[in-house]
Amino acid sequence: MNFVAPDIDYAGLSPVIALTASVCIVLMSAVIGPLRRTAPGLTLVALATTAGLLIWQWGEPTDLVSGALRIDDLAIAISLVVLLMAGACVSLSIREPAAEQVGSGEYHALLLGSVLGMVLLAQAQNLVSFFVAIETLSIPLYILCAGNLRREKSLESGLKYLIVGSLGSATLLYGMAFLYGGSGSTDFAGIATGIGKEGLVGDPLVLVGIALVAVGLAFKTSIAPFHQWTPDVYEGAPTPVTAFMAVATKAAAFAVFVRFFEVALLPQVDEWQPALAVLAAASIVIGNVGALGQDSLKRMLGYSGVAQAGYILGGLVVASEAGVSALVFYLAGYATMNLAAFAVVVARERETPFGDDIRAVRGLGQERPLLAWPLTISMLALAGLPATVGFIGKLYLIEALVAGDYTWLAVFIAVGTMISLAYYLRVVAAMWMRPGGEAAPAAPAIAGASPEADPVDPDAGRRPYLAIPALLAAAATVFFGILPQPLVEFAEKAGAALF
Amino acid sequence: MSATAWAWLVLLFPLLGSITIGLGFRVLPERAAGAIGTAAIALSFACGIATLLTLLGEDPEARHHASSLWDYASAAGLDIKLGIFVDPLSVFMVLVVTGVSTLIHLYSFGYMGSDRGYRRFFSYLNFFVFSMLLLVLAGNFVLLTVGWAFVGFASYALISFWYRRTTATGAGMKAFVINVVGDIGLVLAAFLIFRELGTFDYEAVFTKAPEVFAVNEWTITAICLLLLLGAFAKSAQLPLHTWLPDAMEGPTPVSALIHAATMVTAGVYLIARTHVLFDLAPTAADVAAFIGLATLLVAGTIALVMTDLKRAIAYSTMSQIGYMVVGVSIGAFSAGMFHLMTHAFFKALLFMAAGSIIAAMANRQDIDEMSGFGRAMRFTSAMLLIGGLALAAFPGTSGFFSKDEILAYAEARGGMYVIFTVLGYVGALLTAIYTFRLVFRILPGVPCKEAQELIETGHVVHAEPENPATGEVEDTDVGFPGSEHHIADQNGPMKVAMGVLGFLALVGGLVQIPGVDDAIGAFLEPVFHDSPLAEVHPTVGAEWAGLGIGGAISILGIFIAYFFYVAQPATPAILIQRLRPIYTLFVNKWYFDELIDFLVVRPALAIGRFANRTFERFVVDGLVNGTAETVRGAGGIVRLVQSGFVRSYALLLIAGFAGLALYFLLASS
Amino acid sequence: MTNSLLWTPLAFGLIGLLLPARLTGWWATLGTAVTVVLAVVLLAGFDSGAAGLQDTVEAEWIPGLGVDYSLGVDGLNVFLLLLTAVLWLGGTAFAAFREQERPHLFFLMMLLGETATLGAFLAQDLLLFVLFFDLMLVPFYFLFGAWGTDRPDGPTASAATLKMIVYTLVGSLLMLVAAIATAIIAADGGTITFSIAELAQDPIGEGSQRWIFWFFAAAFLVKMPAFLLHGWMPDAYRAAPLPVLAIFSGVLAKVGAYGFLRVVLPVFPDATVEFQEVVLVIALASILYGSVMAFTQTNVRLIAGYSSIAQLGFITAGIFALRADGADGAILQMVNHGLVVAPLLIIVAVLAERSGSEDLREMGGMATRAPVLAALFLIVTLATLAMPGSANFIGEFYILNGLFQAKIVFAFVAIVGVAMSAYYALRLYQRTMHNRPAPQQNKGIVSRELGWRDGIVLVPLVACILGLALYPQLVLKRTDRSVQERIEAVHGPPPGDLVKR
Amino acid sequence: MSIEWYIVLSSLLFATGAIGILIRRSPVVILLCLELMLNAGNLALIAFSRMVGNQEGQVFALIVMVVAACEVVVGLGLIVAIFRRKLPLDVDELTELRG
Amino acid sequence: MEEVLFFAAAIGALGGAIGVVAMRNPFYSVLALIVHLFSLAVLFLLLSSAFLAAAQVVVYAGAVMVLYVFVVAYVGGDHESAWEPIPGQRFLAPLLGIALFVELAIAVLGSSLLALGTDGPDVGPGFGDPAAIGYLLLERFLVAFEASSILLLLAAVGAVVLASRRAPGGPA
Repeated sequence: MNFVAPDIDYAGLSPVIALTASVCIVLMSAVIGPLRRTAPGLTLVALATTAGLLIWQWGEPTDLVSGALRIDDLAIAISLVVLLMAGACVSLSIREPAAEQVGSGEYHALLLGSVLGMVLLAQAQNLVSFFVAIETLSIPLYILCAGNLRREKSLESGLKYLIVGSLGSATLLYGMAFLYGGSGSTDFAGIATGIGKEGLVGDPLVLVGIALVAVGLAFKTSIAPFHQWTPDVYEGAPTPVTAFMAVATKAAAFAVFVRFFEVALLPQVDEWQPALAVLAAASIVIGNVGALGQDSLKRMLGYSGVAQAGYILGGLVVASEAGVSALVFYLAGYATMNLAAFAVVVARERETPFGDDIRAVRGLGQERPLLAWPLTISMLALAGLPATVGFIGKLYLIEALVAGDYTWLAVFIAVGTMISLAYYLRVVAAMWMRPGGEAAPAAPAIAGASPEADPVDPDAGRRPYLAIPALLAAAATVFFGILPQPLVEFAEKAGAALF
Repeated sequence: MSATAWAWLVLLFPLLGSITIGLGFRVLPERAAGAIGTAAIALSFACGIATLLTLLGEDPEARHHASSLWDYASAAGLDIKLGIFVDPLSVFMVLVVTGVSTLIHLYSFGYMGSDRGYRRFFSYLNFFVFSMLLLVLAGNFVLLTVGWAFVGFASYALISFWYRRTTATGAGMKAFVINVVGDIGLVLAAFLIFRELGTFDYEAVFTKAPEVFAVNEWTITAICLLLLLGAFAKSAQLPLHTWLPDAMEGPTPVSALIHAATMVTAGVYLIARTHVLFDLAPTAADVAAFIGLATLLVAGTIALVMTDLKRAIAYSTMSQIGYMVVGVSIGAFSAGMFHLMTHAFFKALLFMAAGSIIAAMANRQDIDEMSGFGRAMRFTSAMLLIGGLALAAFPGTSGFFSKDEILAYAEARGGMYVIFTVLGYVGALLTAIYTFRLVFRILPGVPCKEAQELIETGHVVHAEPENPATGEVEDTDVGFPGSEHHIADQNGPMKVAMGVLGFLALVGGLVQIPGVDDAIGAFLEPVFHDSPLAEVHPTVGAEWAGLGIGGAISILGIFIAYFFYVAQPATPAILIQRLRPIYTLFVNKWYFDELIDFLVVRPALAIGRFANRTFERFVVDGLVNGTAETVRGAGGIVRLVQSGFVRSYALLLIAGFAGLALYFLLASS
Repeated sequence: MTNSLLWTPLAFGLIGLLLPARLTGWWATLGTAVTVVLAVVLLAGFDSGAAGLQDTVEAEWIPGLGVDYSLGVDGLNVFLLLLTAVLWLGGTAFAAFREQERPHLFFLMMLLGETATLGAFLAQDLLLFVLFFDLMLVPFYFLFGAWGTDRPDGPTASAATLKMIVYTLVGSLLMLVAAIATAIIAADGGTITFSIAELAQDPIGEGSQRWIFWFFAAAFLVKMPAFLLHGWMPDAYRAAPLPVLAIFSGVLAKVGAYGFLRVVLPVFPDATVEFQEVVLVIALASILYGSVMAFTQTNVRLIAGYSSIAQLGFITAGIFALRADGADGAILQMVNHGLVVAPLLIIVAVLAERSGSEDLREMGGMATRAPVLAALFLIVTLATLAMPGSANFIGEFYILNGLFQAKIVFAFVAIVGVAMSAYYALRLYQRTMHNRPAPQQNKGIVSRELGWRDGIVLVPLVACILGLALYPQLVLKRTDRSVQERIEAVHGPPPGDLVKR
Repeated sequence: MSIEWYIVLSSLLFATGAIGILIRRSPVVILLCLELMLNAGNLALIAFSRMVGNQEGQVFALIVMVVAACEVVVGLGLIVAIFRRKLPLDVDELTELRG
Repeated sequence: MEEVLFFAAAIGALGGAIGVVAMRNPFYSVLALIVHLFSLAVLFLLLSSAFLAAAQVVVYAGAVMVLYVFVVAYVGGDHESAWEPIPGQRFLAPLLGIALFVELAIAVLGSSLLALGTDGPDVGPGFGDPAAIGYLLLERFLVAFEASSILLLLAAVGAVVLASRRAPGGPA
């Protein structure tokens, strides 16, 4: 047998190539002394390039490298969300202690690596590339989470994420093995035909395989009851990293979640639909009640992330074009909402000795309207109040759910939203309805105030690299809340990719 | 000018007066306010006369006109216009009301002299007359209700005129709420009428009703009973009368105006007005008659023992209204209206006289403290005497003719209605007794110190006024008639007003002497001629017989009173000893207040307390907080599970998988 | 026209951010004044004879989701729009006369609130309606929470407000689900539309109507609030700043009742008929309970609050008499109650400034020094208790008549509320204006006459009450036509003549 | 020897690894247990690849080895870092993040 | 013959696994794992995938294990106390493990996939030899291949970052 080099559509592969290359380049910059400071710039350039290449590929779906990947509008849409968050993360990471300790070059290289994993994951349609991609996504994140080496919490979160994450991967892998066994193929299409065969529908081997894969993915998307790492890691990790993974990981994981379940496992849809629906409901409830009365903003956002994942999963459950569109739309909106919030949290973390404690935003309304507004808007949006993208997103999801005969899940979303008001508005109240200027705490009780404290920068909130992302994100949140049509069309194209 | 045009003017003047005085309360000089007020009513009286004349100029059959200004609220099949209805009955009422009111305004002009709220008083007074006229002239049931309620409000405002007397405000509230109950009766009646006849308009209703309803059909009976609810609330008939005595908290002219001459007669007017309906519901009519009868007796008995001058007169009012109600209910329409008129004269007069005396007593009203005013205040005493005679139906006075006409009619109608005649005479006896009880307690005898001072110095006593009910010193800030009091004998306007009324009280009855003339009856005839009861007519002989009996009874009553209170002043005490239980019953006004308190007020408050302390706290808030607590509790659990031990996270993860796999395995098989 | 009416307030609000702090109040007042003018123009141009919507605006908004930006005016909302504009003018002016902290934010929120409310009244697209319905809450959350008063013995302003927001959103989120469900079921696979008119064309199956009806009803009943769903009211009312509260209970409560007429009756006719009695029972409960609570309270705000519950009970009852007269009365009563409760609460503010308390037990005898205030208050009070001769009476008369002809028993129960209202309204007036001044009142605060500032706000409102009292036909004439349509939507054309025989 | 045996064996290993993670507290050992689970996966993959007669499974397994190696490397690095910070090498001592 | 080998290897693998879990001292656990890995390699051979077996031995026993040994030596494999801080863990963990196994076993044995019962189809001698794997890697799984190499790079960087003394402020 002689070696047949696979035909490679370089145009389609260009984004991935660009990212790969940039990983190496940024690493180089770390090694070559004079280029130390250029890492962030390089990264931004790389991300921009990739984004450009992706947009260039918009609208022409193709299989790449003998079907290992498929670049279509869904993949591109998700990848763009990921890149957006990555860019934001770069901007938030300026002056970030973690970045300095890890070393700017390495930090950004790892970030890019994770992005690469996500982009691959969004395109993967083969078990092997799927698995590799998801690991490429995770492993750099494990490191980044532990990035602030001086802080115990950071290390703890890194280790926890690593252990539980690897457990998740192992489960995922085992499930893949079963599905491979069941279908005899590693390509999504092959699996679909394989498990679609007569007699295999509802076969325990396949079903348990599905269960294992579902668990693995549910873990990555922090769906309850596989969510427990989320709050801890979000709180412990350096805030820019949290901001990045809160949205990007979810986005990429959901992309493959959708692709795998609605392409490869479509024949078994009747089996997995109800199960996932229950998981979604569970996350909505658990996430929302868990977030009540959390004092750490990052932790609160972690729990709310669990709830939001539950909403998003709804879009998957119905296994319809509308559902996927809604899912993509919500992810896009979620990116803007979360970004606004995290940017402000980062700013306050550096300005006050309170770290990410809710006391850090007391009276922000008077002191720093320009910080208070983004956070306010983001909270209202996450709570799904009108004139924000959050409302439209929920509307979109609910519409898809009702159309897919999952009205009860829609009701769950409604109920969850009610509960969520309690903690989102608590932040708003802290900003606008409490006098600020509380004295710095005496004991190093709260995060960041310990001896290992990060340097305090009294007017971090005025630094453009924090203020601009916050304001832009907030603006986008409102804009797409009032004129959602462009985003809707974007999402519709993405949704149409699979059906 | 047409009759209706005049009628609109009748309405207009009091309203204008009220508004002008109300708006100008800062700029108008006091007397001017009084003058404007009086003038407005006088003008309106004049217009009333004009209306009368234009009506008289017409053919008796054509003496009814409706006119409306604009669509008040017409939608969805309801057609409610701002319209009036003019016919002999309403004009008659207009004349009585405006006429008496003019005099009362005149009286107040003097009486309220030193009151800080002088302007406010006249504004209210004018507004009251306006409301009363609106009630009388209303052309449909909705507008009637409006007038009805306005009157209620005006009386509230006037009763609690001295609004810093807690007793006064309390009384006002009582009056208002009871009146609202009456309004509700009217409204419900209106709904029922609309349901059956599809209109609120008088003429339409009165023409349709006989075609639609069978006699004594339940609907028509219900309508009439609901109307009676309204009528009785206004006319202080049992059991809705309790507000009237308390209403005496207001300034005396108010008592004279509202609670003698006009407002309380509204109920009588209503029954007469809607007699077409009552003709169709004889049962309801009889109910009304019997309640009237009961009221006149009960009130009479209470009046026997009241020691508060004004309250005593108030109860006598109740009992006189009872006569009128009996009259219009059994079919003696013109007689009832006649008595209404004469009563307006002499009762207003009595109140004015009483007011004058009370003023002399520095606002104390207890007759036990009064005596010997006969010499101290000759004019007032004379008037009191005239009023008393008329009220006691002393032969020749106005009351003599009017009251007996009712009783004679009852006798003529025969059957069970004779009861009314008999008990009516009993009531007449009581009337004579309690009236002259007052007269004999106040006028003769050794002058009390106030009277003494008057006789000697001619000065009215000056005393820091205090509230007889609560004993707290009055707050002259809001114009409780300042330290300065006005008595008729020293005050022109008061004198004039009382003089005129006195004259009318004496001779007012002569317009309608059996066999001699029948002015009122003839005038009102076109209104009532279609009533089946209009045929009944006591013979002249019967009427004179009745008059004879009536006169005898009244004189007897006066003698009894003389015996008790002048000849043998000790006897009342002995009687009280002998008849202790009955006495207590009377003194406590037959415990009606307590009854209502027990049946309505207490339960309402109890419910309120329950709602407030128990229901709101445990059920309503429980609903909210309970949910909140549950959710928070769930949150607690979630955070408890989030123990921070990575291995327990792994455990949950694997458990989760186990569960999921279990589900799938079950689903697969 | 419609558009400018809707967006003028917000536009002014945003421009206001650029002005110096001391001007914002006046600028906002100007904005609301302009809105009033626009509303009046709209009313003037309104053709009471024409059926259906007028001055409509139609535009695609989110075609992807079938949501349109469609506004329209008809008899149901034309006066509510005017009411909204007028009350906002009053409230804003009242606030502008006083020193507000953070005036920029305050007035921005005020005007945002006005736009949202107008939007809720104007929306002819179900989803647009829901959107504005929810949006209304946001500015009031800030206004209540940030400018409210914390109670020493009770929850803080923000806590009370949070309770209110969560509570009211409970309803409206379910309503969101229900609205979408309606559209999708109606579309039945076809293109989705949320246009109320089209949804009313052929209503969805009775089975789905049942639960959807209750989701909507929940939203509206909580908003009013109705009996048992009013848990948020006491705390929120005690926390809210008075001028804002005046607007809130004057207008926002009506949106719920309006929603029944605009959405529920035409879109869910079968369920409406089916659940008529149930809703009526709730309405009666609100009337009685509200009244009873009102005459046991001593806090003036709460008296206003509970009386509103009773009043909204009447309005609901009128709507669910499912007769034209009842519904006519309901709309008239919405306008009346708005016109009454707003000045009432403003007066409460004025009184509180004088007696230094909002507790009846610490007030009294103020009429002496403040006759004008007393007179205005008296008029408002009488209107509150639906004194015959006031437009409120006509409103209640129509409502009760409708109820009487439809369900006679309910009418007899409801009318008890009328008597009670007389008591609590008069009690409120007496305890503040009459009787002896409370001993506590001599803590340096003297009862003063109404200042011209407050006068400018109050007198026009009272003038509106009087004007409407003289000529309620103004409203009835214009609403009747649209109301008839709504009623016919429920159960065909009504029996030709309302007369039995 | 039928494939079932291999799969059952692999699942036994998988379960063992899982138990290990649940009961061991030394991060090093936990990493080892993770290795066990991944290897169980590998065994399954290879067994299946034998069963279906194509070698995709084997390639997959190869890739998994690499991935596993990466995880180990990072994990050990983290352990060293923790050790450097003088923190106890016991996952039960690292519970500052909770609630 | 095959059976014997299978069972021997199976026992080895399982024993090793249990050893890893049971050994109190991390160092012994590492050794147990090595046993486990070798027995796995044997099983791979039985499943006619020679290359994998080789890789297993080289990559794991060769590289990874050494790393483990170094680290354990560096941080010192002290005995962990038997005290269990998490209530119920001791009891639930084995239970869940067993449940896990049972479910997987049911899935396998209950499957209607007939091939499971067989030894698998006859495959040519070339099956699973380096060449075959190589072709597959470079043709069908090129992406995975490249990606995993990048992953290795990143992992290495990460390890360096974490373990290097460069971490400022670190006590070292």
